[in-house]
Amino acid sequence: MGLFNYWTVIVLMMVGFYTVIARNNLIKTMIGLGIFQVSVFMLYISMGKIADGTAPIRVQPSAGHEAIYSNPLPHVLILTAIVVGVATTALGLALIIRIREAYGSIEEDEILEMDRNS
Amino acid sequence: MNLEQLPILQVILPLLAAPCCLLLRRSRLAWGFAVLVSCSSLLIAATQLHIIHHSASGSISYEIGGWAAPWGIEYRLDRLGGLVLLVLTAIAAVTLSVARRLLQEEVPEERHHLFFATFLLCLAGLSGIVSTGDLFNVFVFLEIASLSSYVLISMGRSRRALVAAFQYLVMGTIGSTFILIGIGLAYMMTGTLNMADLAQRLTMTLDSVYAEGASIENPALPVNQTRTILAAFAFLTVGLALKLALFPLHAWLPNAYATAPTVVSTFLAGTSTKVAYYVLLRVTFTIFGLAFTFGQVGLQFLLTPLAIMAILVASTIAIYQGDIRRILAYSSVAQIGYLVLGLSFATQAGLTAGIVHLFNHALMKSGLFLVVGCIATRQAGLTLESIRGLGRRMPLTMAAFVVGGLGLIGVPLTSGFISKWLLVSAALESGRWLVAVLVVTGSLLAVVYVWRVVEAAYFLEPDDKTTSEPHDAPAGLLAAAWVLLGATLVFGIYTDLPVGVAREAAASLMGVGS
Amino acid sequence: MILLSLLVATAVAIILLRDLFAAVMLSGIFSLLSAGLFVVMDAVDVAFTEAAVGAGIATVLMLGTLTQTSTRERPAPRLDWSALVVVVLTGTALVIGTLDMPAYGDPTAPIHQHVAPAYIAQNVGKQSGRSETDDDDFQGHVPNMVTAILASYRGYDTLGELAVIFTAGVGVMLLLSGLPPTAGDTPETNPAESEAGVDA
Amino acid sequence: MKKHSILRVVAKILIPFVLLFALYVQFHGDFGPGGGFQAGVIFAAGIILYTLVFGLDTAREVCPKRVLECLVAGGLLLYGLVGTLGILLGDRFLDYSVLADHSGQHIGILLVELGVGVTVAAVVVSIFFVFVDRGRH
Repeated sequence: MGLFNYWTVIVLMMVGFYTVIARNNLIKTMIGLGIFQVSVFMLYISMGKIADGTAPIRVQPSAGHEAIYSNPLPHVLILTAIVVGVATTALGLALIIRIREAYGSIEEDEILEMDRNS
Repeated sequence: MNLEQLPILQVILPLLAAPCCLLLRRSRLAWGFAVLVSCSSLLIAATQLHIIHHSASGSISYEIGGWAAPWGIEYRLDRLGGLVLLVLTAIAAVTLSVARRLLQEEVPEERHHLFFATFLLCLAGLSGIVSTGDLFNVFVFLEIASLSSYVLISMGRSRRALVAAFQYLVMGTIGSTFILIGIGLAYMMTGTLNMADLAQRLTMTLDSVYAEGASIENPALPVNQTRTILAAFAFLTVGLALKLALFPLHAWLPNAYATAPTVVSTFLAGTSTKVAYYVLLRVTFTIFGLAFTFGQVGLQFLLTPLAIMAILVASTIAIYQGDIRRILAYSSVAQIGYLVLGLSFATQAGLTAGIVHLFNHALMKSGLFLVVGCIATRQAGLTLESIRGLGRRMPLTMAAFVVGGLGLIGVPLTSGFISKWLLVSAALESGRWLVAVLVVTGSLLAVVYVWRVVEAAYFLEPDDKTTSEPHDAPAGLLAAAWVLLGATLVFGIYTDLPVGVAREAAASLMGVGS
Repeated sequence: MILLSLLVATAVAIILLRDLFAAVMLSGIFSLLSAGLFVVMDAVDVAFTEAAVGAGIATVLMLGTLTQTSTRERPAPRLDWSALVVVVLTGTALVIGTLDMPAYGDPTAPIHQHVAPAYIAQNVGKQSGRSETDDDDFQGHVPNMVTAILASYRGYDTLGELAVIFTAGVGVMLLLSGLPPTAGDTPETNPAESEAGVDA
Repeated sequence: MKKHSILRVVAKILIPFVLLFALYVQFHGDFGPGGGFQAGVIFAAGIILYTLVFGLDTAREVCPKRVLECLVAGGLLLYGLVGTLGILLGDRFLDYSVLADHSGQHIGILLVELGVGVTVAAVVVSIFFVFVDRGRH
């Protein structure tokens, strides 16, 4: 595999990033943000993987030799990051609902247009 | 319980006070509790700075959970952190003590307790960022601070606040995701998240961080010369620049500060970008080190022009704004330019100037936004037209504004003068006379935008001359604004606290890198 | 490999789709696929969480939002060149960054040498990194190393994480509960919408 | 959905198992995958299912707003309290070794995971309620 795994993850990341900065629709922006973040999680988890390793849950050592565990630390970091990600999504969506109530639109350029005119 | 528990108390006190606020439910109770907590935080911060400043090592460390670093998370505070914490908690305490009065017009009373809970979370997040010595912990507390500031900003009265908060949320999340990528890449090549440990392992050679027998092309290469670390540094810096609102990534800041409730702009204007600047100092000096940041990468060649652009462009934009809050917000973008300029000199004098300016500008800008809050209690409009003749109607309030404005310009006897003077002499000392000239030009631009407000308040006649008898803001509010702005006068004359501490902080930052 | 290409296909489909309802559904599928990928990479806890959060909570909330906004994206956006330049630059920086990385799955990589081995070793009974007391705390009672690190070694991060959740909860309550719609303009409601999603 | 009796019956059978599974994940997190966060989300999913089938008002009766708010705060406070015990008993914040002689870490982990689970479940349910409630107006 070499670095191929990382490169695919980077492609995913950039697809998400593009959606965030190019899209006009607020919900699409949030979806893009989600893809961007999940791909960063993949970057972390990829680095923790050890070839022929197993999940970092201790098993009874069989015949005196210890199993190889994948690195648990990136997993812990990403668990935290996932939670942060969903918290951001929830807040963003709540803001979108309020924006829609106040402006009647969820397209960013229309909203900015209304602000300029008022 | 003894003094060695202080570093953790500094952060968990506001953090755990937040759920208590939620349970208290009553606006007055929650407010009283929040004020109590923020005042204790201020006390803790002052004690900590005192301990650090008089200790031999110049830093204190606290191992959370009893796990030694780098296995556990370590809190590590030095003079710089102590100074930032002091100004952060001072502004929080002053702002919170007048928050209830300011909120009356802006947030319905039955949700004040939620507002105070969010405010305390923001304080906890910002203090956590400053105190921690663990890079991933920075990310977690950065998110607490950011999420709570998105919420706080969206509480503004106009619907624009919602859009501003959403834009800030998107930009801020991009910033923190970049920071997360940067942390990941740095972790990948070093295996550690502790800042001190990271700094040490970055200078080791590749064959000593890999296992024995690994197939590496160039075993003698130091870790910090790999392209992975270069990318890590780039992502961390760009992410922090977004959070810092460094030109040209500042787009979120003016809208956010101009539409947020005045309590919130008062607090955030003095703290959130300052804390981002603090993290930038940590990353560039403590973790990656002087030689890497300014020798190998040459960050100064990027930061110096950006900082100067920030000063000149943002000041010019500020001149053309019609709303006081937008003038102050663009002025903040310009002041961030001064901060970063000090950093980009990579000299002890430049750093000292940056740190002193962090301290002074935090007080000034919070004070000025508080004055805006004072004005807002007496009249609805905050445009230059609507404040005409305000100098006579609210004499003490506008006098406070003038004091703050003079500080922004950098007139002698204000603390703003001290930091500008340090910055200019740092520039001249290292032979950057052009930069020095541009800094002075920036001050002249500040004269223009401050003058426009002063002119409107004192020299232009209001359209209706009906309400001309003096009617200042409520005494408590006014006193709070004068406390912050008076402090800038005091520190303009007695310079020991900010300058003395900053000089030693700068020395230790420079020492780590060399 | 198959998972990765499916992920890329889903992501591209999401940005091309104009129908927001379908896009939200696909983003749920994206989360499920990535959870699968996490299992392949031995991160079972992460996979569990991603499936519950990404495919569950986030999708439910997105659908809840859609019922209150609109399900169609306004057709217009062409290729945004400035955004594309930024994205390509960022991507290039990352790819350059990968060139000096340890290869995927390499057991000799730096992160497997420092800090993490102590976590793994301690969990199987040995001592290291303990600052003062000397009792053997874990004694094999917590075989899931992720839980041990999450709740003990880096328990403070988890407290921070909980505070983030708490912030989001308080924030959403502040934003949405009980208030009448924002003062200012009353929304012009669009009748042709909200046919999809959660039915309360 | 109040008329679909099949849905109601299936949901009534299903929901206890969902909640039970959440408790399993909660208290088994130290042995297998899972822990407070995942358990909280699953528990919340059970309540969300209940809300979808029986309506928001019925669900509000099961989990009143007041109780939810207390739980949201309570979980975080429980975590903080366990941590603070470390300070009060003369050690560091979040040091669980002080909780018991030998299995202090184990007890500490279970307690803080419980705190996580409570807050997460309560926050997710409150957010969902608020979203749905907003949609009805």
